[in-house]
Amino acid sequence: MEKKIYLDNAATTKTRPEVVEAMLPYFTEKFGNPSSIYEFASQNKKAVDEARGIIAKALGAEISEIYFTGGGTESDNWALKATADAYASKGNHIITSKIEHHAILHTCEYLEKHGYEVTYVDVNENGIIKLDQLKKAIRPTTILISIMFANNEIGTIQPIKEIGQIAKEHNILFHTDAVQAFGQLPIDVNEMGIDLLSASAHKLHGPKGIGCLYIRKGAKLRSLIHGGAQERQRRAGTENVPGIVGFGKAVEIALETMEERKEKQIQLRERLIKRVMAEVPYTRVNGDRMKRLPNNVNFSFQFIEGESLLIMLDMNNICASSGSACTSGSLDPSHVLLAIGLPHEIAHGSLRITLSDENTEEEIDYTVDKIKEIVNKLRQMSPLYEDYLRGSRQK
Amino acid sequence: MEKKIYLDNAATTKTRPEVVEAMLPYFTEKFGNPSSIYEFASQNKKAVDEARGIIAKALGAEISEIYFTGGGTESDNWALKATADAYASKGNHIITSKIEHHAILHTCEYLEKHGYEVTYVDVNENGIIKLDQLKKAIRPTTILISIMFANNEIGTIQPIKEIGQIAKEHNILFHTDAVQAFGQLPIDVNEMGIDLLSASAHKLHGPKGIGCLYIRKGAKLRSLIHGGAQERQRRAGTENVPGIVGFGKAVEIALETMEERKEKQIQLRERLIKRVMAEVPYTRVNGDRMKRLPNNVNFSFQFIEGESLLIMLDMNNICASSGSACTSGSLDPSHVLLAIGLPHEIAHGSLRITLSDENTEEEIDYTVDKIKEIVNKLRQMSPLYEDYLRGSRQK
Amino acid sequence: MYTEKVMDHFSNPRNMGEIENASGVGTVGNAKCGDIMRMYLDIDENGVIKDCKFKTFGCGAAVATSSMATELVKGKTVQEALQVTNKTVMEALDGLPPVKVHCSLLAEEAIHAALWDYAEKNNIKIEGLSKPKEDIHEEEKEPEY
Amino acid sequence: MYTEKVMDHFSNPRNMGEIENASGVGTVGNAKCGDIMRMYLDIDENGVIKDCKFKTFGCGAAVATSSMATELVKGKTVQEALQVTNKTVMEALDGLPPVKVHCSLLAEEAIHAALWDYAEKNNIKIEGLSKPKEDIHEEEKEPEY
Ligand SMILES: Cc1ncc(COP(=O)(O)O)c(C=O)c1O
Ligand SMILES: Cc1ncc(COP(=O)(O)O)c(C=O)c1O
Repeated sequence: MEKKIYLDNAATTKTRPEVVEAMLPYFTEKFGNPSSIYEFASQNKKAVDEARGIIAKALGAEISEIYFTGGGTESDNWALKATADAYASKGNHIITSKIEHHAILHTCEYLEKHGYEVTYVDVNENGIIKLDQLKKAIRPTTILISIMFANNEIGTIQPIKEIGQIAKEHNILFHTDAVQAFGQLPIDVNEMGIDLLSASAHKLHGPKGIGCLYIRKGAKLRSLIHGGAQERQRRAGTENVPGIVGFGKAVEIALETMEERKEKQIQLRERLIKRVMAEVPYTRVNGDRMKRLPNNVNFSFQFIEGESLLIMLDMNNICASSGSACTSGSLDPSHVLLAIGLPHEIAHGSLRITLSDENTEEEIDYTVDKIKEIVNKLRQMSPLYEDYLRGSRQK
Repeated sequence: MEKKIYLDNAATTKTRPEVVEAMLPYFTEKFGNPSSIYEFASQNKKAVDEARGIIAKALGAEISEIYFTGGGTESDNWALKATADAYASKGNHIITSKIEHHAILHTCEYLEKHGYEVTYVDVNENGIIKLDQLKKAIRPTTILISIMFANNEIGTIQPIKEIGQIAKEHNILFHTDAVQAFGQLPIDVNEMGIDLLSASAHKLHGPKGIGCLYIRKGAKLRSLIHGGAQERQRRAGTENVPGIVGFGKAVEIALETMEERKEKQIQLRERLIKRVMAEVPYTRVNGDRMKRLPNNVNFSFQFIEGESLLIMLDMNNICASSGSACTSGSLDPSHVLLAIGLPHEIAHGSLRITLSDENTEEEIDYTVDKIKEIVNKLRQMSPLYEDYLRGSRQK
Repeated sequence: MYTEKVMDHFSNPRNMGEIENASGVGTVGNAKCGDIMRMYLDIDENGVIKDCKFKTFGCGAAVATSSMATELVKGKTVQEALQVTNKTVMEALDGLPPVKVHCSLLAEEAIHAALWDYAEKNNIKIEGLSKPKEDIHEEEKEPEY
Repeated sequence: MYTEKVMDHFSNPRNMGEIENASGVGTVGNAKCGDIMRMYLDIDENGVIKDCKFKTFGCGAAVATSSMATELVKGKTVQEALQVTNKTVMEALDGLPPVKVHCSLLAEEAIHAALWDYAEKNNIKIEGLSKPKEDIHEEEKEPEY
């Protein structure tokens, strides 16, 4: 295929043309600083608050509970560090899961170095958090539970409402990293008992470098970034007006098209899974088959290694990933795949495909053909496959 | 005048059309995540590194010493907090000045609450830091000196090279907040002995929400934002590729046009100062007359209050500021004007005008006419002026 | 940030100026906080405020509340003028931003101070009026960050 | 991320496959780290490597270094083959990204392991060759973050 087939929408998405359109005036015509006093700048303040309103509504939150940040990672850092700081007098224990994004895990490591204790709850073989283990982990000193809404690698959707309930019963703040879920799944912070929620625009066809943190009214979070009085004195720094406007527009479109995209993506996803499972032996699908993001597929192909597979797909104009984008330069197999119990060599042979509403059946069919071809080629090259065949022959 | 006269370029600047042009492809065509492995994304990695190279060159730094952030405020927070964290075993004392931006001052307050000690060095009546006081403030436990390159309110340029030398002699890290200076003044981190430097794109006709921190090789700064392995594992979060590309382009243009802009702005600045001082009595210029940014003027008009002046200028289509944009919603008089020794009522009557290369003589002349008119009107309204006149009459 | 009414009273302040030999003059606020208001009252022998003028050093809201306050007390009796509170002034201006509410308090105090001056000069006691704070040089607490 | 040469050897690997009844076979690496290389050598009575084939489970660099290594040792004597180091392999590929340098080491080790197997089978001692690490099941330290 001549055209690029982009199947890595969990890494980042194309900014929608309507979003870029909405942003453009705020670079050159309406470039003022929203904090300035003159009329020329007040239109920017208004634009920022409109975007805030859109996002608040999408989450069932109040407009004053949305705070803009420089991205999902900053939101995660803020939620964890500032809660830890603000509630240090209450306790020093945080509960999270083994399959969180590095933005959570490495922040937890940082906190562990600074006197906090962290429990990393297990997931089952389908990648769903073990609720009984989570409940048992609660201590009198627990100040925060942070469990992601949906996983970025295997797409599993966590029982957020149940966790919200547990947190509420124990009077513990509940944060969820909804970077992958926001825009794909309906979210209601009140119904689900969420106190803090991270989101990032570039995962839902908005621009990069802008995100937000929902902070429930009353949560006494400190600032992570100190300085000017922006974002109601909680997040300093001149507002990224075009980014914020673009985030708002992207959320607006995501909400409007959610149902339609979901149906289309599930249909493509199932077609992909069905064909691959039928045509490529020694393959498994990672993560719960039902409780998963509409756009996520994660395969493990035995006997082969993921990077080779990715490069060969790339040579055929197919963009995919073998884990989270951030770690694809690393040698470690994915911590998420290990957490669901895959042995190392199988974890190494994983492929993540994440769809957008622009993908077509034709693209999926072409991709399956190529996967088949390449997996076959790599297995011919693999000493593990050789050993396996020899072993079977000897049996 | 029908057209808007924008004289608040220290608050933020218009993104240059060439900059927006350079950014655009990275929203929709080349939207990939630079960390991804496929060819499609590697062009983004390249674009990021090109921008990094431009900025490194502009600072006389190495390309590997530039780290992108979400803005000047984040850079300032990072520089201070991460140095404090990394060098805590060496000491807990930081030296800064009384006229820093709130991004520095409020971060210092945060650090003071967490066991660090901060000395705030005075400036003289011209707004230049007292070097002898700075030297005397040094203790065996001093781990960082943070002095801004140029002040955002009164435009004064600090003796950076001398401070760099002092820091080096005492083996102390030296950070400078160059958010206002970068793009306006030549900077060489090696010649000036700078170890850490903050910059922000939107102050030099680049986009909002993107900045950088220069970190000298060998400085063992920790991360402020933890997560993925971006920015050589020091600043996590998906790279804001369009923002970074725009930052690079803006710096490129700023460097090319620096001399030309400087001449033009100094000429306009001097015309403005000359006319106002000649035509509006009871007026002073704040900040050193020579050691100041080419584009900055800061007046105090006795007997009147700044916000009224700003609103009336705004009604005449003139955008200006009476302190830093972040605090213009506050009741405090500017901490910078107090630091140079102005009494409160005079500090309240200040006006900051900051030029860009788009301003014209005509605009300046019109502005002076309006200032004259408005200051006169406000003085007629002022009980302080009434008292002053009565007092003079009685003499 | 301001309502149309505020902007109107700011750009075209009513009753700005001084009254020579005023029946009462009151000055409140302090330069440190950036607001000083002075009210002049001309009160006739029936205790009716025939004229009222102001001078103000301060922000847009300070000017507008002064202007509105003069309008509100003009033609009223002293007792009626005492009913003009900061709330009355704010409502008449269609509201003020939260950080500017103190301006309307200042306007109320300025009227009271001028009335107090009038009462002292005429050696009378006005029911419900207490001595205004002499806060023109008072140190105010810096607002907390 | 990879040079053209690496991409060439990755997409068209030379000498991929097995040699039946090889003179020596060596397997190095481990699945935990995601790289396993197996080298087959066919060595004649004069100690010349007449044929060399590989199988590799691993990343692009692992495949390319294996391929290049087979090219480099083919036709060489055992002693000459010992001179083929990871550096030789890397240079022949116009370089590798820093995180992938270990792949070239693996290629060197794989050749050594195959030569060791050849020496053991034939009961000879090869000057300068030491027993390769049996690290196929060895636990490796996780890289530090
Ligand atoms: C689950 C999850 N959390 C956090 C992040 C970080 O978001 P960002 O890259 O916008 O900082 C990502 C994406 O990289 C993610 O998938
Ligand atoms: C001197 C100085 N430092 C830091 C900042 C903060 O930069 P930003 O608004 O990009 O976060 C500013 C501008 O607001 C500034 O003028």
